[in-house]
Amino acid sequence: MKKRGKGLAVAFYPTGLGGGGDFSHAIVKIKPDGTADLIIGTVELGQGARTVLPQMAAEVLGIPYEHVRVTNSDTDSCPICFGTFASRVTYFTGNAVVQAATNVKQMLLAEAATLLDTTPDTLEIVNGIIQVPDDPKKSISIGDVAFSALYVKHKFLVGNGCFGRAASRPDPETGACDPLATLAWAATWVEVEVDTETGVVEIIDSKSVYDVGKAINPALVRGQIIGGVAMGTSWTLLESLYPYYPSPEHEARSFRDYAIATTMDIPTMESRMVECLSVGGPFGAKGMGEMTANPPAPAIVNAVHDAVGVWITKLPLTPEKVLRALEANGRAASAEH
Amino acid sequence: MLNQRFASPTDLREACSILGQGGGRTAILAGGTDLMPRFNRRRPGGRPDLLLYLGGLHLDYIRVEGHTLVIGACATHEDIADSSHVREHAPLLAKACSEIGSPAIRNAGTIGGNVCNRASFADGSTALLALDASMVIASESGDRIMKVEDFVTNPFMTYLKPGMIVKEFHIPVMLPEHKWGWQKWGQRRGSFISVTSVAACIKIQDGACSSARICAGAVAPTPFVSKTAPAILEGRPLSESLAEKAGVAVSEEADPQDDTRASAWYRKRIVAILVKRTLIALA
Amino acid sequence: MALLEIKVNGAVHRAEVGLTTNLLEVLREKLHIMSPKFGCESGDCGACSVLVNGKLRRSCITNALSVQGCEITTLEGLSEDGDLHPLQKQFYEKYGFQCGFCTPGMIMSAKAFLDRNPNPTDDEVKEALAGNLCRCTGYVTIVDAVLSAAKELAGKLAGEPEGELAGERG
Amino acid sequence: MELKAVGKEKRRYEGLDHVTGTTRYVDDVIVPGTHVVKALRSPVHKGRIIRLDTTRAEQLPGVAGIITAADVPCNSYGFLTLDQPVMAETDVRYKGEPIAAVAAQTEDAAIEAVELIDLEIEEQTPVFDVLEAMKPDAPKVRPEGNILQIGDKNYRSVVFGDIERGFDEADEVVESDYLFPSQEHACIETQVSLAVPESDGRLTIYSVTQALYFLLRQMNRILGQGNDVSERWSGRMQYSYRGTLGYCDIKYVGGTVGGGFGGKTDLHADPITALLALKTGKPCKWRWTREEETLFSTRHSPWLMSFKDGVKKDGRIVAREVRSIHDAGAHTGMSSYVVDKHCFYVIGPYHIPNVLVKGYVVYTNRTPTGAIRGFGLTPGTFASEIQIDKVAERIGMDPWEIRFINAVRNGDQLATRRKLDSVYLIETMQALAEWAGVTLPEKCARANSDPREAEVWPLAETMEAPLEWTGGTVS
Repeated sequence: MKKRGKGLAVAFYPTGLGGGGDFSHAIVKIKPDGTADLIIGTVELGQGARTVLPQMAAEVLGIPYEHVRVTNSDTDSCPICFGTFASRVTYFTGNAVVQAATNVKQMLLAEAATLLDTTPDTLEIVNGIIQVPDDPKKSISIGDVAFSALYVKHKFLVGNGCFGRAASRPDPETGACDPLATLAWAATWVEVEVDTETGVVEIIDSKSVYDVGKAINPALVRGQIIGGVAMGTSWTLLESLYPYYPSPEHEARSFRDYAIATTMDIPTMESRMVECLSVGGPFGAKGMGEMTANPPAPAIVNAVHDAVGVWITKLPLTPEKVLRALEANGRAASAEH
Repeated sequence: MLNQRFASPTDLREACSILGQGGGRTAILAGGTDLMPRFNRRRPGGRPDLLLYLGGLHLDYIRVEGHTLVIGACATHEDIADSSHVREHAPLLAKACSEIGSPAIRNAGTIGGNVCNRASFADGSTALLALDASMVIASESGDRIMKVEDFVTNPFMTYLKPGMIVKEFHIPVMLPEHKWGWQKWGQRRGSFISVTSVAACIKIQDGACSSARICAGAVAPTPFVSKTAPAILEGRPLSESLAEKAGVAVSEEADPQDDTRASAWYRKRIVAILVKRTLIALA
Repeated sequence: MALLEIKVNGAVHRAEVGLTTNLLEVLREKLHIMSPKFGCESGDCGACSVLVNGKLRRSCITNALSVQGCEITTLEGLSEDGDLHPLQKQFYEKYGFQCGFCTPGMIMSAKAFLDRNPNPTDDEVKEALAGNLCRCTGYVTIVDAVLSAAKELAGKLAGEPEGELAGERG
Repeated sequence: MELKAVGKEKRRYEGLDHVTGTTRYVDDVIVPGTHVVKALRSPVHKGRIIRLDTTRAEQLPGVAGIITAADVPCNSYGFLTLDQPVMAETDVRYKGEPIAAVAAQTEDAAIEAVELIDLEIEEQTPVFDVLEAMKPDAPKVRPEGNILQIGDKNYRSVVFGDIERGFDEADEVVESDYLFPSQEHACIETQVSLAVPESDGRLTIYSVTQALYFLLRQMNRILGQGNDVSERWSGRMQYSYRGTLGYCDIKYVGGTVGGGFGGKTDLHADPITALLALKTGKPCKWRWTREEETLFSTRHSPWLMSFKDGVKKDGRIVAREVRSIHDAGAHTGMSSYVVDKHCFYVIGPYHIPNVLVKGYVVYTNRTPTGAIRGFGLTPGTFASEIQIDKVAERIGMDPWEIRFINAVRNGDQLATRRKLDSVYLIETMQALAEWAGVTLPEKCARANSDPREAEVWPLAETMEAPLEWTGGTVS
């Protein structure tokens, strides 16, 4: 028999290292053609750091995203980033990038003000042009300003940015500490179908809503959500390195034994974002890359309970566990009667 | 190292002769889907002195000879799944082969390799057993024919002696009164290795089951043909309760092991259910 | 050791290879064709997928000497005259990758599939790519990209004007 | 102001490289003369090395050099607790622990050389079950004991309010145990490290790391140049090849990685390639096989969690007690840090006035565990979110309603006393309910994350912990 059930789970996730003390630097320099170099020590894992960070630099500088080139290759050329982990890059490195871009923007405006015979506070940058609003005669391109600064005044237009948090050691008795920069929020709703004969659980539908603060690049945020839900679902239904834990017997050793989800194992996963801006994050952004893998497991377990009345509290939620639980339940039920 | 040899003969007898000369370790390469991962582990001394490649022998034919479907040992899973001959005369095999691994694996892996590697979960073997297929084994002195059932009984030793090559498989073509079913279950849905597979081929005459070959894979050291299911099914019309009994019978014959993919306990359960479901679908 | 001669992306290459050398080693280490990736060397992840005489194969479990004289196509051979193949374009535009490591194999699998089935359903695409593992994306954008590429290829065959690739990195 | 670049769906910066296969990952870097690295790994879960002789292996043609523990200047590293050797000294604590490593001209020679290393190990009784390991008479995984000491306790404690009083106030008490198993990151790219000695005496390390500077610091210490290298290793400083190898003498190259998820946060291959490169003067590359990656790279630790909740009939959870046991494997790695993070958040996004959490780091003879996506919160969220459904079931309440009743709001404190801002849980749930077609009870539909009135909830004493922005120094 097939039975359906629905399950809810919510989650929150902190941005930044668990004990604080982490920081990131950024360097933005303006080249004489008006493009910018963004230099960071942040590793790109695929989540899109090398995309969202130049987006922020472009926004601050008033130049197109395509005019920012990123270097993040090595420890000789790049300033420190603590690391691509702890859902921290968008927030921490992002803040450093905003700061660096703001610094170099101030230099640009000061140079431009001299050239345009005005003061920096009268100027704005729109699409690479520094201008006095409503006075078309008073405008100059960033490239011309940078060229003049470099080749006429011999000034190197480079801005530094640094952002970090103080380390926060927990109180040994109470654990009191301030371990986070901001929190992101999530809620997931899953519908499953359980085959009571085989114990096989099929996910019929999965809807997730994530508060991510400001989504710097909504397509990449969606990628993180879908990818995370897929990973969390795969963990839940398929994965354990020690299938007979705590025994080390039959430990998985290859992709043949250690089955991760394929295209055909991914259920329909829908996601939406809500944006509650963070305090202190760049443009109000929050870190959300890691948390997306967390709600699926409890939501699926709760949905299975809703469907067939058994709690699977040990992952992975294999058909065997469901079947054993159903049988134990059946035995208990018949004993009661 | 110096004397290592890659041989790619174009004549079957020549291939047998090369193999028969012996001397050192020999491996036979067809699609490579099982053999190459083993070589890739690069265990010291794991490399053969002679690697005989069958690709030049053109054993990838599929044809119908009278009431027999003949499939060359080097036909790939994709060749078989795609063949109109197989789909018409042994659709069970086409179905089983169409679900082995992923497209790239099916493009390389061969039916001969699937049988010769004697994996407990070899879907090709399980299907061929249900179809009561025979296989032709070539040697320098000529061909001999044997039942696939007699070939796959031992998970550790091969019937092939030096100088022998599996040439082709002979499958009796299905008649209108034959019905077939195939089900496999694994950890996941895409590109998976059978944790349990069931192949069934039954004959219905006058509304009753007149013969039944029910096979199970991955629940014993080798795929096997159920010895107890026919007695339960034969002479009676297929019904749900009969299907369930047959499932229990096959499950009792099964001798699975715990492994990374599933426990023996679960394999015993699932094989009974798969047999039941396969038969109900045929009723 | 034996001499292997293969044609890769239209160019003839020769290399000395061992008895058990796999095609992936030849492509990467001897010919320095780097798009096929090392992921598992057991045929299970698909990152090394290439076409051998037009058929999809795992180069890591393909014996190099068994493809003597064959034509091999890797991702490097997909774009013509510097133009992106519609699959490449759609993977780019639909965000059909994150870390990019599985992408060459994924695109080659999709290419082999669309060559046989130019008008696929969602489920058929999933089935065709089931042997290519991706840990980042959850596959949704990948399937989307393949379906879009199929549409674009169908449009090309029908002689529709090609869409401009908007801005190099826009 | 209207945003022009931020908030827009810009294409991925390196997207064209990815779809044309031209992205250069570490495995795609070619340096002429590169030697292949292979390691001899422990064949047993626990044992003592009786004999280790590399003489025969060194004589094999093509072998450029072999290193063992004796070649490591400072053979102990870690994130906070420095207890993991690059290669085992005498005690082997998990199956697969590196014991020696070879650099050779070809892969064949490297594999054969590993085979020729003469190793004798006295096998000892391992322990795998954390509950067994915690018993006083259990076989010792580590000489310090099987439970990590955190201050004067053998667990991390988080205490908020008065747990006894909380349970006294409760109408119902719900208890349950949870197991979160061990998982592999399963990046498609395995660990790869290429260390190249440069002509100016520097060392370039091409690495798949997620954190270039993070590893640079650890490598610096292993190579004997950290300020904090203890006396214990001073005798080995002679092995600091090429004179001083300081912070500035290592250049980490990376930045492009084929999947991370935490699996490339810990040190894996770099110390061994670096030491071999320094010893042999050759570029040395080690690419882990999928089997090595699956069996011996860091993984998600298994977690055993016991929850005890006190709840009132109106749905308010008034007490939560959690005991979590983290199966660290054989070395500490990031375990103490991950247990901290777990303990800070295991209560979930709920306002619970009385809390007691104890988190244990327990050693077993398994592959060491490490960072993974969700770092301690994944198991915590798993257990906490099932637990709250169980609590709801006990008091006959809807799973949505109980979450609304207990959801944190702006101005609430976590158990760590941090006061919260930009809280949006209630609104996030409302958005989901509306989308999923779930009709919420009136009071849930009208709720929001505005600060609650202080008298409604008995708050424990408040410790203000404002954010402090640093100017770039590490404290």
